[in-house]
Amino acid sequence: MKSGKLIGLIVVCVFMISISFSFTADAKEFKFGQILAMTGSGSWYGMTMERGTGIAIEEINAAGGVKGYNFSYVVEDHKSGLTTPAQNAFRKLTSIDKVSAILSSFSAPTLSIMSMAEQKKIIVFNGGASSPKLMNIPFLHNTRMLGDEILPFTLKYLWDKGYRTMATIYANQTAPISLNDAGKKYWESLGGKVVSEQMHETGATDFTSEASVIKAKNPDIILCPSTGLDVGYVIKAVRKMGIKAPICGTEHSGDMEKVTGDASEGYLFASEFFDVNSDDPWTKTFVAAFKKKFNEDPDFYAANYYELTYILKELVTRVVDKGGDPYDGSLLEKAIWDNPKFKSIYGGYMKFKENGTCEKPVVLFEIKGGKPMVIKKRSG
Amino acid sequence: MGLFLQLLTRGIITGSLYALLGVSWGIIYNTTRTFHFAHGFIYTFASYSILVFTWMSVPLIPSLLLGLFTATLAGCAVEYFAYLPMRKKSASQLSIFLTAMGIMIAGQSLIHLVFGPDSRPLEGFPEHVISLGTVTFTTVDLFTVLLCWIVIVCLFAFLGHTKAGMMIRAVSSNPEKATFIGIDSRRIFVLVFGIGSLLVGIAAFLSTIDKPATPNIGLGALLISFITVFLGGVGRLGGAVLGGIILGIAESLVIMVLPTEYKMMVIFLILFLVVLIKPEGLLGKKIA
Amino acid sequence: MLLEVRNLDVGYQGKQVVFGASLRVDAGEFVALIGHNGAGKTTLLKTICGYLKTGSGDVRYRGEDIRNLSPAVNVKKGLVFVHQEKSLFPNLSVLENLQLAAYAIGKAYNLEQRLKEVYRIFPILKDREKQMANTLSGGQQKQLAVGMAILVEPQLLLLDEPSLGLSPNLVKDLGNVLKEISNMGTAILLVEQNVKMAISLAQRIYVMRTGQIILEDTHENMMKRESLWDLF
Amino acid sequence: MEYLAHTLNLAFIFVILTVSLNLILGYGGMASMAHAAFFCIGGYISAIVTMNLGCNFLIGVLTAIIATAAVGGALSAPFIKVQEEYLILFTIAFQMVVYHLMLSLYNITGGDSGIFGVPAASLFGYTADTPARFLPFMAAFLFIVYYVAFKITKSPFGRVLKGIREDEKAVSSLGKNVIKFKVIIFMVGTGIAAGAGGVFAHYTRFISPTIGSLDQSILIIAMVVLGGTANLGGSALGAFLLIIIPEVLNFLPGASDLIVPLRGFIYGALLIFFMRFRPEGLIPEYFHLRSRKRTLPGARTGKQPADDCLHFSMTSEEKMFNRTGPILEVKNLSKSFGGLRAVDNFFMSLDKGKITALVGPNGCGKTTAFNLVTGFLKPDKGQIHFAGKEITNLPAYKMPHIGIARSWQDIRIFQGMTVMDNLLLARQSQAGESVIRLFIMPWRVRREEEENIKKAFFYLSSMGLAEKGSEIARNLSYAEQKLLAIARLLATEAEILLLDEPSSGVDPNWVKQFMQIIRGLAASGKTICIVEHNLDLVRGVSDTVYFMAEGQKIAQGTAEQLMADPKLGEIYFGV
Repeated sequence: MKSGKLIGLIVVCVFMISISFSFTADAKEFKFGQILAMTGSGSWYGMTMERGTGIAIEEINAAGGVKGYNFSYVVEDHKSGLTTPAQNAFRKLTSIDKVSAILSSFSAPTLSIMSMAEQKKIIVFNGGASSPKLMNIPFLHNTRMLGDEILPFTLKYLWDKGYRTMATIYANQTAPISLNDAGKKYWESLGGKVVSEQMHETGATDFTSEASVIKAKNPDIILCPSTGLDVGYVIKAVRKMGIKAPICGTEHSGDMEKVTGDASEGYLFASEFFDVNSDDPWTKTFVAAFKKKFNEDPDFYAANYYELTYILKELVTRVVDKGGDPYDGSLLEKAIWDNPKFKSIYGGYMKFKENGTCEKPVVLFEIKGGKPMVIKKRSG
Repeated sequence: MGLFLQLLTRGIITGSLYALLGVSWGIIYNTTRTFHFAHGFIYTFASYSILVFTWMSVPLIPSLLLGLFTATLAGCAVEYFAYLPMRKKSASQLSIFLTAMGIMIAGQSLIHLVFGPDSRPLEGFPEHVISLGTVTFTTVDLFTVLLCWIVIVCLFAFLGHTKAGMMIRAVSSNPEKATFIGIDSRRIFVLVFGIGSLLVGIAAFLSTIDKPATPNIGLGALLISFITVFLGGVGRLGGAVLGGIILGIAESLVIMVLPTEYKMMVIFLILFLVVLIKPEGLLGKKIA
Repeated sequence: MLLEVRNLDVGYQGKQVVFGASLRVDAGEFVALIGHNGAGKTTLLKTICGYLKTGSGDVRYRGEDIRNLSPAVNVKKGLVFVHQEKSLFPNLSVLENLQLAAYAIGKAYNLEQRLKEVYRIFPILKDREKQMANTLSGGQQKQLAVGMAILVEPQLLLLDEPSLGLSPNLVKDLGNVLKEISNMGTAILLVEQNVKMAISLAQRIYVMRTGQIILEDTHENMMKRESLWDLF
Repeated sequence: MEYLAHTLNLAFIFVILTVSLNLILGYGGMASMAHAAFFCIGGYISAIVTMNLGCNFLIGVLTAIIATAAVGGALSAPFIKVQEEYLILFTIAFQMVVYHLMLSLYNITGGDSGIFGVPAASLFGYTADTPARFLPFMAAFLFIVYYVAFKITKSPFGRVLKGIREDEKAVSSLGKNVIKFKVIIFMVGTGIAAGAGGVFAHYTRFISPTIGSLDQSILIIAMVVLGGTANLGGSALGAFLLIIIPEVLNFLPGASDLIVPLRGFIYGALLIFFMRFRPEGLIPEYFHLRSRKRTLPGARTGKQPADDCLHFSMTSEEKMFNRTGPILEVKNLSKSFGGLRAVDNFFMSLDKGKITALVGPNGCGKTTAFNLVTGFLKPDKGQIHFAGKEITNLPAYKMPHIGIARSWQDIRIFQGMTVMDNLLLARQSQAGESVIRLFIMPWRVRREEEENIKKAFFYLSSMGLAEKGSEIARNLSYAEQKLLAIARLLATEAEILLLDEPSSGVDPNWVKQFMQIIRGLAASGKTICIVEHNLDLVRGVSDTVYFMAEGQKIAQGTAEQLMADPKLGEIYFGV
């Protein structure tokens, strides 16, 4: 033991000392942290989110930074939803990189750092997860609307088209579970009937037996509020079983399209409206920059993190204008409430709400010809 | 009844693929008694090799063959360069297992590094829905089942009727005697790793038609592979086939009695109970 | 001289089992090695065939030093070892067991011819050709094991207690078969606990006790002994 | 610095986990793939208890330890008997079932988002709400765990575990219930893991199923194997390295979408590298910076082995049997394997203070009869009486306790242990073999240990091995190892000694010495039964010889009588 622990301790100390010298924040730099899914099953999300942030930073720095501060970020990996790596990342970001703001994603990793964030007054933004558990937590702000607020929009549309029975299939995660409850309640309040409810394992890929059950119940519509690739596999399985009923949900991504292929045709989902073909000049420059760099259209996750970077820029501006230090997270937090309306990449403005969520324009999409097409809009 | 038949059909389709995965791992484990955790990496590797060839505009069938070939080589290389030297040093099962895990982690990361985390679908395979009464499946399902069984039958024919097959069976049933009659077990081991990797490559191909490849697909395939083998019975390749079918059907039918979120758990619960009650597996011989 | 062992010491797992053993087998000769349990007979055989590599001393086969060769190589040189137990492949049929013995050598054999020869000596194997080896009775399994060995036309056959677990009748049959094999010109080194059988068959007998060869004598002299008790 | 403190806390938690897994894996010899599951269960229990009852975190952690250890105990009892690879499988299955349950029982566990806002650890008004403030708690917990683990592994209990890893059968032949020891060490290991989970939950103030996944279990195993099994220091080093390496890799410069998978690659490659070139771990079990020697009481006084070493004093317990006539009687004993009747209607009686030999051709059933009498096989039929009491179905490990001990043909001494430990392991009813008594009455354990060392030294001296007490058994010559085996047998202080082929593998001189020893033993009142092929030995020592063939006793008499019978010669030397 003696030898083992000694060697271990020496290793730790040497390495800690060496890094503490080499990694102190530059005074003229505003550095913030990101804790994203860089590896594991959700690594596609991490990639697209980081792309959004990266483009924003390039633009901001090209324009001379903010009040003399150059922007930069450090990305850490929560390995697609693991909490210990998220906590390690938090400790590293706050004590080595000395950040005061963190962009995070996924609900479990985000939740796992919030006790510490509150204590250390670090402002945390989540632009990915949409779990109701993320509401009403000090220092946490979500720039995604909660699905519960979005889902009725879709369901009403389908109700009006004359569909009456619904089957649901959703992942055993907090957000899908609450979405399923909300969707079910709303559908029943309209007078509809839920003929089958199935909860599935997160990350499963074979849903044909679940689809068989749905087929046997012959519902008018299918609700799948799962996230990630799960939705893609569900859609694929449902179509594979020859079920023609419309499928609706809350999630859509380019990666998911690769799973479904043609099967996603007709899939309906309501979401914050990010329109790549928008006439809004800001949106246009972002889409063009993204396309130039990555040779594909940005999705709304990229847009969310791009937007978040600009929100941070605005907050830093407000703090510095008042003579404050942007490395004080509580100042950033206060600065939000100076004016909770921020310019949005979605066009127009978005507004932070007291409960930690936000208001954004919502839109109902349908996949037509492999692309999401807007069929109904609701402004933020 | 309609639902039951439909679920049974699904179970058989999944089960066929599981059976193929099972024999691919089983032939390696039965012969070499190596807990080949890196099998999952070979699975991912095979998927990506096939994909890479299709991206180079090689037609589907030649891509498949080239991809399988590289996967086979990779499997042999793992045995020859990683396990064999350790076995020579008579390393413990556990340290071989950890080496295999190292290969799995490093390999998976390497694929991520080269190809990124995106889902990569294998395109160009026609998929049509076929309905027979209440039972629905697709052309891909049909192809999967057929190919799985053709491959499994070929494997058994190979093991049963060729010199090499006989030697493999000999080494797996009595390695010591095999040495005494002049069989070089090291070469047989490499051969067996090649065959197992070829088979898992075929399984990977069949799943990639249906589900896009990502760097992480290997672990799930690996879990199924060895659960199938231990369920059916170690030392009996037929056991792996039976185990695969049972697992596939159980996974599909369980939905009729239990909430679906317990589906994955049921697989492990079955394994748990089998190891508890009949640790030698369904077809295995009693352990002394 | 076909096989010559000189001053062989063998030990494993920290204990020495064979102490300075020397023996020889001439071409076509039938030699027996007897001794009680744990005397080191099997260890000696396993060392000769190349399975055990520890220890020191000289093992020469046809004048060549084979101390560093593996059993797989020695088999190809005509030095064949037949195990006490586990001497066949339980999940292979009788025919496959025999075929495999031929394939493993790698030489081109007139397999049909050799099979006929084996079946002539062990007719029961022909009847059981398609049966799995593990379904054979104990006696038949021994026959198969010896059959596999003689299929490859060995020059020297190392037999490790073939009579173990056989009924007296079967032991007698086995003795006759060994005699026949020996008459065909194959040299045999037989390790036996069934002392009477070994003495009656072999031309020369070595007696081993606690790791040492304590006595070497001819068939005739051994047969003349009044009591065997004092050998043990 | 906070990050340093956090990394240290994390490393400490993993040191605790590896130390506890090492108790199970390294010392208990059981590869558990479910350690992270127990860790996570502990975290949940502590979080739920403290949040619902509002009690101090210590109560939560204690509840977690006790409840999880109970679960571990119940779970381990059936699976401990299966082989290693099935054990891996069984624990993987358990791990996966627990993990999925934690995700699915979201009403209790919060599902994937876990439980947020677990109360911070506080004690006497000191609240550990930052990593630095938590460090003292963590260090204290680590110290306690390390102390417990150290104490256990260095105790008579640990000695038995070590013996079990070397040779389970030999340990049961010395009167230890192998299963019980394994279950207890499993419970201790899982209990500590659960405690770590509880502490971790209060440290991070959050608990979710992701810390209880299979990956985590594998990581912990990797740490133990990397560091070196059955070496507590190795565990600590392994944990430190595998926690620190990824953190160091965090500082690699470069584009993050490349660097993150690159980290994974380097981690995997390091694992391969370590396993390839140091498969026994960085600090293997027998790694010592300085060689240490235990001073033995006899060695201190320089006392030479007594000349009258073969005269053994009798303890009061032995006097109970101080009578003549048959002491062990076997009637009607039968045992079949498949169709083979290995032992068939076998009768035998051993007389007090006499030497009985069992002889017969190979496969006649001697060893089976021997195993039946010593409890290693269960008879199909028949009775065994010892001093008038029926002991027919008594398990093997209870035999030495009542006064019947056996030796093994292949000696089965514990090669990796010291000579002295070999003997100490043979002593019966040691308080130090109970984990609880180890901690609540250390004085008694210490006193007993001193007593046992004296006794052990006496028996060692009697075999002329007094000077070898601190040597590792495998360094002894084979003849000395055989003597050690006898000394170990004597150290059980059993009344009846059953010796299985004691003369195999040794030279005639040794046999002569040995004959003297057992004659001396018989003279001192021990009852002895030997199974033997060496007829010199049989002739030289035995009072009565049983001749067995085909599972039955076919003759009985003195050696000379039997060897004069030509019919027996026929049977013995074959046809």
